[in-house]
Amino acid sequence: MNAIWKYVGKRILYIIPTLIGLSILIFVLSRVLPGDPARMAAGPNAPDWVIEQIRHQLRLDKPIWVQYYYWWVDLFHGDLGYSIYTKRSVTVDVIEYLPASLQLIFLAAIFEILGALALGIIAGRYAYRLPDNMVRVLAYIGISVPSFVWGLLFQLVFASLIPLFPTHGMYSYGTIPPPRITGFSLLDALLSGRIDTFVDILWHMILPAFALSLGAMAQDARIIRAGMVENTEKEHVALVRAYGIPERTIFSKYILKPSLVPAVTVMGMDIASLLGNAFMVELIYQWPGFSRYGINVMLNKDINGIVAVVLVIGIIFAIANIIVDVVVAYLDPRIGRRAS
Amino acid sequence: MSFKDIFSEWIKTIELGKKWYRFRRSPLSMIGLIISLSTVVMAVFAPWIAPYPTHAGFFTDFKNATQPPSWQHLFGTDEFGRDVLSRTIFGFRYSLMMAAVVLTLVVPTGVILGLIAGYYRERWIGKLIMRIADIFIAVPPLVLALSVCSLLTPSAFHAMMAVSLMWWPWYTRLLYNITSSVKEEYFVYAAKVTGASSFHIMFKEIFPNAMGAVLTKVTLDVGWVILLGASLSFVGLGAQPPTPDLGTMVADGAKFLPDYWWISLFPALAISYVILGFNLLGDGIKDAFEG
Amino acid sequence: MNGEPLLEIKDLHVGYKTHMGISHVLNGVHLTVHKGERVGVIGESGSGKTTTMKSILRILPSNAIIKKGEIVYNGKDVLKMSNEELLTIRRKKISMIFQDPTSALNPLFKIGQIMLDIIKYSYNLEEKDAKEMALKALKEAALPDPERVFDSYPFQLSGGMRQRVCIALALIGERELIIADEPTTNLDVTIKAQVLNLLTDLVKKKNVGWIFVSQALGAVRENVDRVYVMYAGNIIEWGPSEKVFSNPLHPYTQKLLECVPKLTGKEFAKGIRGRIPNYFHPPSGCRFHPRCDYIMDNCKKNIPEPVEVEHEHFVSCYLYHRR
Amino acid sequence: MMNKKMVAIISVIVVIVIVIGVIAAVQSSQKPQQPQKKKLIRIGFSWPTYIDPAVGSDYSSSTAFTNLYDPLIFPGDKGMPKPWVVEKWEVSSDGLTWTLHIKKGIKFHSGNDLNADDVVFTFNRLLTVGKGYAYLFTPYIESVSAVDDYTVKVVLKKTYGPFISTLMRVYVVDKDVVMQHIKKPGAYGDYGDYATEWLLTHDAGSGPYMVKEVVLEDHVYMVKFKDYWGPMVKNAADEIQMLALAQPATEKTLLTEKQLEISSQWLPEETINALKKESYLKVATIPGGDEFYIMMNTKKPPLDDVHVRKAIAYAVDYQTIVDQIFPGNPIATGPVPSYLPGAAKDLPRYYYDLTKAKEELQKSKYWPDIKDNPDKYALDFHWIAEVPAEEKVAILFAQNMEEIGLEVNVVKVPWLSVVKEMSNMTTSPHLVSVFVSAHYPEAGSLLESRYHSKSADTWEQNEWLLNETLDHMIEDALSTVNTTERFKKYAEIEKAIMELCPSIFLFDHMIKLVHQDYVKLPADEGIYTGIMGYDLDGRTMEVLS
Repeated sequence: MNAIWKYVGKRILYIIPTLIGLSILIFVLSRVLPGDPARMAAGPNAPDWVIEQIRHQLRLDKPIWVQYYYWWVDLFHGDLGYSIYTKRSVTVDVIEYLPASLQLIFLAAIFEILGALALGIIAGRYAYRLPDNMVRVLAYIGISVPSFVWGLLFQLVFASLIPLFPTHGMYSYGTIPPPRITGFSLLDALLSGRIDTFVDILWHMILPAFALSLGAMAQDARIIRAGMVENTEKEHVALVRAYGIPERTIFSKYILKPSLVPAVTVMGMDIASLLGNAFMVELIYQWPGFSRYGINVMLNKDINGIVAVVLVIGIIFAIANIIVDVVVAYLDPRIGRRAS
Repeated sequence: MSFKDIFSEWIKTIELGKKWYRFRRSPLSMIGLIISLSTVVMAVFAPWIAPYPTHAGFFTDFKNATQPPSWQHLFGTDEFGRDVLSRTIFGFRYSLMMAAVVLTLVVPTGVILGLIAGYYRERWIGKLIMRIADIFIAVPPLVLALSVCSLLTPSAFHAMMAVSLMWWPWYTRLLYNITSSVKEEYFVYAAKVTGASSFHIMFKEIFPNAMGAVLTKVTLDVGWVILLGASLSFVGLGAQPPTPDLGTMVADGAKFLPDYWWISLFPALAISYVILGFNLLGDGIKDAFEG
Repeated sequence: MNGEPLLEIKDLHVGYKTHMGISHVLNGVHLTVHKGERVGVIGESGSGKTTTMKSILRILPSNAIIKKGEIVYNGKDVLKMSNEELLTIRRKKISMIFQDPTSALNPLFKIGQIMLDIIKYSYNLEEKDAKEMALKALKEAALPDPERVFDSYPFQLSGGMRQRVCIALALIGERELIIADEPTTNLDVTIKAQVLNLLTDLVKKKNVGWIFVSQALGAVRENVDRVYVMYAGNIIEWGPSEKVFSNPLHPYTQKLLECVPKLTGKEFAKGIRGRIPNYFHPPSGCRFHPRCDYIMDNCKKNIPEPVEVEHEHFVSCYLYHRR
Repeated sequence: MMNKKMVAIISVIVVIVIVIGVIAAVQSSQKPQQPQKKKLIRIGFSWPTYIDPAVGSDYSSSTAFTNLYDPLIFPGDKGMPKPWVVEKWEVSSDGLTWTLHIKKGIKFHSGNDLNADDVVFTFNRLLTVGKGYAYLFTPYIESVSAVDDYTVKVVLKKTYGPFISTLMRVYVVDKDVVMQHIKKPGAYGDYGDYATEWLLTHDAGSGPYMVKEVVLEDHVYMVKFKDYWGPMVKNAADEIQMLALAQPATEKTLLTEKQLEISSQWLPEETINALKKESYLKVATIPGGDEFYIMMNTKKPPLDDVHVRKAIAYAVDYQTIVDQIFPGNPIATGPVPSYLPGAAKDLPRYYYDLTKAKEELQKSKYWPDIKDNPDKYALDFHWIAEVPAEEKVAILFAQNMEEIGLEVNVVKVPWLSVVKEMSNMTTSPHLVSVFVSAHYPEAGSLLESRYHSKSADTWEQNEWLLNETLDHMIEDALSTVNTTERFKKYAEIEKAIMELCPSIFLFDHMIKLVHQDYVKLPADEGIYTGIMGYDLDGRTMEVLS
């Protein structure tokens, strides 16, 4: 296990300069590309002196490296800058909106993993037979239909034809949100003992999470299936078979485990698609999360907001990838040890 | 050695006949080819295929707005009274154009940078290129593309530029990996010993080994670029109306769900159709090169 | 050698279904092993040796089709056995050592995990006893630190050690027949001899039936009682090892033996013209005829019946029919 | 071992499926809404909404102010000023000093009394922060001071006729509460951040409702203030909820499920038509106090030529716009909405006439050039992304212009980007379609904000007229304290503007709100203020059981 931690440490060390590079990239882009954020911040009717004041407040009157330096200074004080869209510190926004997105992505990831496992295993077990072909068709559809199209389709179906799931927001109307304890509304509902609210939130999450998960699910199901088909013909499977280990055990142990490694590896990419697609899906379902906030700051050219959104997503992505690496290293002992 | 010679040699190394034979035997690949070709045909000949070509431009006919699908308008009409089918056919044009522009910019850039980075893996130039590529890959491509687009004025051109900016590192990475492994092979040593130039080694000895992978990726990427472009325009940061962009059409029509479902549903299916086609085609090419 | 046949393969035809059609690999293979007998199988790579061996345990790849034939073990046809009977054979009677120890050991499991699984299913033992049995087997296979090996992943062991692990696996319990499918081919030259010596010693000591598949003709000559020569899915010559090696009858056997570089000779080993035939459209008649220097009309039409040229030394070739 | 894992995984799946099934069952059994105990009004809105009266100034923010705060002056029917917090006022003979008498007995939500000190503080805060409606006052106000506990003296820099009307945009904040929530350091020195962060999600008002909860980008919940001093209808709502709704489809669902009482302002016509079919839904039409213009940048070729502008004005198919795109809105009669006090009658108008349009175009100095290469003078038409129906106008416009040989590039631009573009003459597009409303109910408000030079760099003017004569006329009119005189001067200005033809006057905007029939709005009976934000007033909206 120690080897794995060393490996993780290495990964983190490698990723830090990348994230710093990312911060420079997006910071420079946000300041260099044409735009007048102060004007946006001031509102439509503000006089010039107000705009100047805001420009000063945003340090836009200073050279860009000075701005970047102060960005770091502020960051060390826990301040990601003033949002011209929400008119408060971006830090507050991140704290407010991020948990909702994480919670949604988490559920989507659960759907994705369970769905991919189920479909992939069925297809692998019955390779080249009807279930396999059905899964293959499903997988191609899953991969080809963009998540926002899924989102709209579900909305169409469930909003009008089968009004089973809500298609908007996080709570039913009139629900008073649970007191903010962790920021994760599901958790908060449980902590404050409001099971009905918990159920209500979960109920609101199902469609967006499902729409979000489908693409990645299809992708992973395919990879698991391919892995199983490939591993079935491996010599090491022939060996355990030759020594009389029953087929069930061979399948669920000696074939499944190696088939999961490539799937988990690809999951890093899948997380990227979840994080990216969350932008459209949260917009469609009006999910009060970080991605919808991201769209809004982008549409309003809120430079500090944009920088924060990109970086926070970069960090989440990095963390997720490291988790994926750890899981892979756990599944495949060769990786962690080779690295050390 | 002229570039033309190198090129013809590349073509030779592909062994088209053999690949085609392998490709042809998979029905899924053939379906992919047919779908992809059909979208290309629709895109190229849109003005002749679309029943109402003028509806792709500045056209309004409010009296015939929001008509459900009928024989006259197979996909119905939108809130402007424009034929959704015609606009969808033109939509392929913009989607494929986007893919073409982006990939034309990105593939050579990414490939050359990847070759250099892989070839000079131990030197600062190789490390620098890969470090920069890592920065662009550190965030899901859609997020960075959205940010860049949002900082510019929304237009199809800016969307293409933003997507291109996000996309080259994937080719750089691909070529870097292939180059790094191929570099150790004997034929590269042999070429080096005989005094071949780095240019020669990169393009004549190493690159042909990556052709299959690059071709596969390009094909699959047609679908992904279209998806990314559609996502950008879905949010409103892509092509501008009245350009019949599929993503914009979906987003605009979404306002009228569920009553006038056809306005967004058909363009949405069209996006899925293109992506499906190029996915199947890409997988087919991959199998042909690997199998 | 006399006695009861332990294993008798009769007229085995096996093919593989691929997207390019069916490849007809085994074309009427037959082979007999008596109790405690050591039998060698030689031939070029790709001649169907591994397919034959895997057929015995019915562990062929999923696209393989057994078209015809019988594999009689102790009087019962393996191919018609119930699942239970087959599992008994696999768990108690026959074991197999694979060609490449690297690919034969699942890289994601520790040696111990694999061994315990096998022992548990075979002998229904408690974890502790099973481990003891495994360690004993590892020790028997001359592995220096059995505890450590038991707790290692395959990638942490050298190639030679991995093959010793496989040998240990094969010798667990009281087996009646051990199949060694080119056990040293994939090992470093320096340790080939060590591993082979270990294996032959153990086989001799335990006095079990042994099928030794190899391209190392010298090793086969020294260590087996009888030898079968295989070419393109056919047994073309078989007989007592000494006779076959000193007096090869089939043109293919002759060529094959010529390939071995002579330590004294100044000339290089000779190759055989041509290559193993395409199994999708194998040559009609004797499958060796396109490469044969003594080709006759009949060779292209029919498969020659075996002829007993000297005592217990058979050959399938029309050259010997004329006599 | 792996088998156990498999079992575990499968059982997790099974459990999840079962849980989902149970939830589904529970949910669907809960479907019938429990009878509403309290009277609730839920209103659809779009974000951003800033409930701080020194920050917000748009439709949704103004609606929140109306309900959370009390203005100094309240608009009565048709927007005529009505005493409110200021119960009476006097003006000095030079028109520069206004004395405002504050009504006694008004209580803030905190329980504090509203007095002159609070009013002075409110003015100072508004002017210092400088956002929101501050722009109405910064050019005019010299000083504000308390004479005694209930008298405030306002000194102006120059005479300003509509001063009393502008006081409808001064929402009194509770000084003590604001001071308690100041965060230091901030942009405003001793006053820290002037509590701008706190007031984004809380209120410090005396209005009939007080903030219960604000979640940015999601909702503003307000509950009735029991001790409200002013008049309220009997069946006023116990709670008003403003909900952020981005999609018409969602609003439609909510309206039909009776989960939303009042729709948002910009429902597409298609959706309104679909909803009209439901018997329990009503459509209230309220004059928005705004007019829809296509503003032409008169400094950008070829629009710097009045003939080109007139040609365009004659080529627009006004009738189709009001029939098909914005049904129910009357074609504009001039530069200000016809019902606004001070709007001139019988102005010469432009109408759809292609022959005339072509004639005018041919008179233009650009004609030969336009004829030969139209793309050289392609016109950029920017429309506001947030108002989808504008796209239809834009495309119809482009189609109309094609008929007279002018090329148009239609560009969809987010609102705040348009604002930014219009702040600079070179980045201002050729054409932009915008709704502009009067800040106080008088023609002068629009005339000043639309055509005075000092508004040239704001979003309310894309024309860049920079016409000194016009500036003088506007200033003169605004400084006229006598109403009749002032209105006469307005009419002159309007006529001059029609001649300059800097804008296309499309229609007087009527807001359409779809609402449940159990909610009664004054607008249903034709009563309206015509002032943005004052027509969804909790004091006058009734919830019938």
